[in-house]
Amino acid sequence: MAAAEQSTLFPTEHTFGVGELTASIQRAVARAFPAEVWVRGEINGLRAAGANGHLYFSLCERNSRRGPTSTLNVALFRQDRQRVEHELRQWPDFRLADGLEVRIRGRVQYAYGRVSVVMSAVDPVHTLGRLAAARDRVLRSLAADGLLGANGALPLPLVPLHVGLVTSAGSAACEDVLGELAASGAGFRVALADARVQGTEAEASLLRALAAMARLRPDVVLLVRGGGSRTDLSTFDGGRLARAIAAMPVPVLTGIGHEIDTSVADEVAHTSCKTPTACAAELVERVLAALRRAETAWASVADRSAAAVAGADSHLRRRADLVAGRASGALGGASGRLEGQAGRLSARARSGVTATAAHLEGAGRRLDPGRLHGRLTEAERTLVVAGARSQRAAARAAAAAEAALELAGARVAAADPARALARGWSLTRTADGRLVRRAGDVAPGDTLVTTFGEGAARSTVTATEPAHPTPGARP
Amino acid sequence: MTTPDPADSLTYAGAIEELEAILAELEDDRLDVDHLAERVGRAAELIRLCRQRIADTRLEVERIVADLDAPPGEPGPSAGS
Amino acid sequence: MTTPDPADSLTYAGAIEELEAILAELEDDRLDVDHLAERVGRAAELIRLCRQRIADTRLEVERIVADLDAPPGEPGPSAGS
Amino acid sequence: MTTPDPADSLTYAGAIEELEAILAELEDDRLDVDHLAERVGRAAELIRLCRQRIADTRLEVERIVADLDAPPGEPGPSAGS
Amino acid sequence: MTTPDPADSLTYAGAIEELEAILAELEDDRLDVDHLAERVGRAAELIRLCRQRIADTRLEVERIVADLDAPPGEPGPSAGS
Amino acid sequence: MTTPDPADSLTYAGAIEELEAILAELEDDRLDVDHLAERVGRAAELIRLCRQRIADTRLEVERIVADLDAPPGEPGPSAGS
Amino acid sequence: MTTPDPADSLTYAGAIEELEAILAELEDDRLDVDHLAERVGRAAELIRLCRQRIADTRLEVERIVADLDAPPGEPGPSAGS
Repeated sequence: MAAAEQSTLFPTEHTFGVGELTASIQRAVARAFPAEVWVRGEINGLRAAGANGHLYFSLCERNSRRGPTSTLNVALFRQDRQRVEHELRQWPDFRLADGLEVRIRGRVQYAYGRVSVVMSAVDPVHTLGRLAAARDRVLRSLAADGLLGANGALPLPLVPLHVGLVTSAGSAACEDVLGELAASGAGFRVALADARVQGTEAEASLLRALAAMARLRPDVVLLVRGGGSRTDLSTFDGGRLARAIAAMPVPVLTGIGHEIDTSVADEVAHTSCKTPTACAAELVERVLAALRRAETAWASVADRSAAAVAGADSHLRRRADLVAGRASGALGGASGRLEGQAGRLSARARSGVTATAAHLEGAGRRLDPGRLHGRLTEAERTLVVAGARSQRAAARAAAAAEAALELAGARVAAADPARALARGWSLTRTADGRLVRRAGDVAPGDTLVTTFGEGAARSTVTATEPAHPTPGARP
Repeated sequence: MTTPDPADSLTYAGAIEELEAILAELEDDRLDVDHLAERVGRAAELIRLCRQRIADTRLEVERIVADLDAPPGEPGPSAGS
Repeated sequence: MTTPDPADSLTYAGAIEELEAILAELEDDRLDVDHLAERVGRAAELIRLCRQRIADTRLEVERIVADLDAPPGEPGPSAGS
Repeated sequence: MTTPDPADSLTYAGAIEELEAILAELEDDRLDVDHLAERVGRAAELIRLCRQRIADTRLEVERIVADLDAPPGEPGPSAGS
Repeated sequence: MTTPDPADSLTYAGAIEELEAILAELEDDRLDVDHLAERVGRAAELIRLCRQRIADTRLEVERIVADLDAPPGEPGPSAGS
Repeated sequence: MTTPDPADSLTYAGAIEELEAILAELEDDRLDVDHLAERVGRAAELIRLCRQRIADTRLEVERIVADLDAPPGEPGPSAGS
Repeated sequence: MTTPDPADSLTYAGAIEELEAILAELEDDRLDVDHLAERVGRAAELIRLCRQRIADTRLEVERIVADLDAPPGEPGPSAGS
């Protein structure tokens, strides 16, 4: 700007009146830029439309982060603005915002001492495409460094009551979060780090806030910003912020923009919620869930203990019934066994008597008259034999006696003198009957009577002779 | 049978013994004729005695056994003896 | 055959023992005709005695068993004995 | 059959044991008729005793169970025993 | 045969004895013929007697045995003797 | 049946264990009648003890739950205990 | 927050865990009546602790002033407050 002012100091010969020159510049500019042109640059110094409905900002081109090097004033007058805004309705991700590179069409004009562009249209595709490309680059770089899931890997405490809140203090998003947390009734403690969430200072401010949170180490950090266009939220696509989030020692929950936005910060955060309220609601829900879990457990403990008591009671009742039943069963069993024994006793006593009686009758049958008769018949037979024996013996004895008698008879017969007479021997006697044995027994003249086997003869001795022994003369 | 008195006083066993002795005598040939008939007669008497005894015993046994087989509780024919 | 007094004092077991001894005797080959009838008579007496004992026992057992089968708590006919 | 005193001092188990012993005796083939009635009588007495025991125990158990079913805190009829 | 009387009074044993004595005498040489004849006569008489006795005894035995074989209870033919 | 002292020193678990043991005993056929009533009595005593324990525990649990549901900051009736 | 020392030394998560362990015990039927009241008492104490931790306070907001002038990433002096 300073150079531009100097350049107007050189002409000296002809000196324009201001109006003349101004008009001349106006004509020159008009000639140089007879039609509207497209120009691209970063929006800077965008202010909300004033009462007249006109919108002013400047476009600049940066060579470094230290600041713009070229700027161009842009005016969007009310009618154009309304038209542009109407056209942009189909591009909800797009909104004019500081720091956003845009491609706009307008008429170059010189007015009020400045060259400015009266904007008539904007090319949202240009901006969004660049943003998308930049965002992709960052995401690839984070992925390459393994940072995308780093924060998400941190455990979110069961009861994240100590909350680090990084946002623009007093913003609607901030109030939404605090309101949601307060409404929960849970005892949240919020450490609020104010940060710019938009514009060129936003990134540095957010990085400082995150650094402070990293030192504080709350249970969780909420990084929230109210709704806006993608272009409003381009800060949250930045690589430095993403890396800072990835490096946070506590889980970072993001609630950036409105529902359809997904920034790089969302991608790298532990959890991304659609809105700040949703982010706070997530925490509230987590805490309340933990409380519900405890309450549920407690309710179950209460129910279960009541049930346990009831269960013990009914178990005990069943035991009592079992005691009664089993005792009765045992008695029934004992009674059954006893009656069985009684039955055995009856049966056995009767069968024992019967068996004994049968045994006795068996013994009685051994007293067999037939057999005894047989034995007696045998004895009778022995008697018959004895009779026969005696008969035989008697016969034999008689025969023997007879035989002996025959023998004696024979001997008697042998001695009978009649037998000698029969053989021829004879007997001589004297007349007086004396037996004459020798010659000397008689004298001549004696009368002799001689007996023969048959008959006898009388004779007289005439002579005697002396004895001459002769054999066989003896008898 | 003819001289019941001495026979009755004899036991069957004694009778058999005497009978055996007589048989032994008879079979021994020492017996003279004078006693032969008498011995044989004695043997016959003993045999007859024994037969009688057997017959008596047979009757007695039959009676006893019959009594035993009679229905119990109803005295047999000899229960009163 | 009928000398009840000593028989009564006999046990059944003693009676059976004596009966068995008599039966063994009777089955012995040495038949003693003199004592046969007396032995048979004794055996019959023993049998009769044993029968009586068995009958008595049977009655007694039946009575006991009937008592046992009587409804409990109601004394049987012999409960008072 | 009726000597209650020694029976009363018997345990149920003892009574059953004696009963089984008698049953075993009765199942022995050498049944002693002399003692049969006496043994059967003893067994019947034991059975009667055991029946009584069972009945008494049943009553006792029923009383205990009834006490148990009585409303708690209100002593059963036997609580004072 | 001729003098039955004295013979009848003789026992068979006495007769045999006398016969034996006569036989011994007969063998004595000193016996003269007269005595011899007389002795022989006596011996013959004795022998005759004995024969008679034997015959009688045989008859008697047969009669006894026949009596024995007669049906018991029916007196034999000599029952009346 | 009423000997509270030893019962009081029993834990509920111990009482239940003993009760189960008694139930097992009751199922066993070898439990004789002599001990049945005694066992059932002991079981009844244990059941009564357990009932008391259950009632006490029920009250205690109810009190704890009621205390908790009382308005916070305002101590329940037993909070001072 | 008002209470007790032992409760304070417990983390909320530890309290929930212990509470759930008690529940598991109860659901496992391992808990007998003897310990029931004691466990329920402990559970009550734990739930009381949880309630206090979560519900007993209002929202507290503390403002952290990050030093806007400090270079990003370098801790500001007020970060520790």
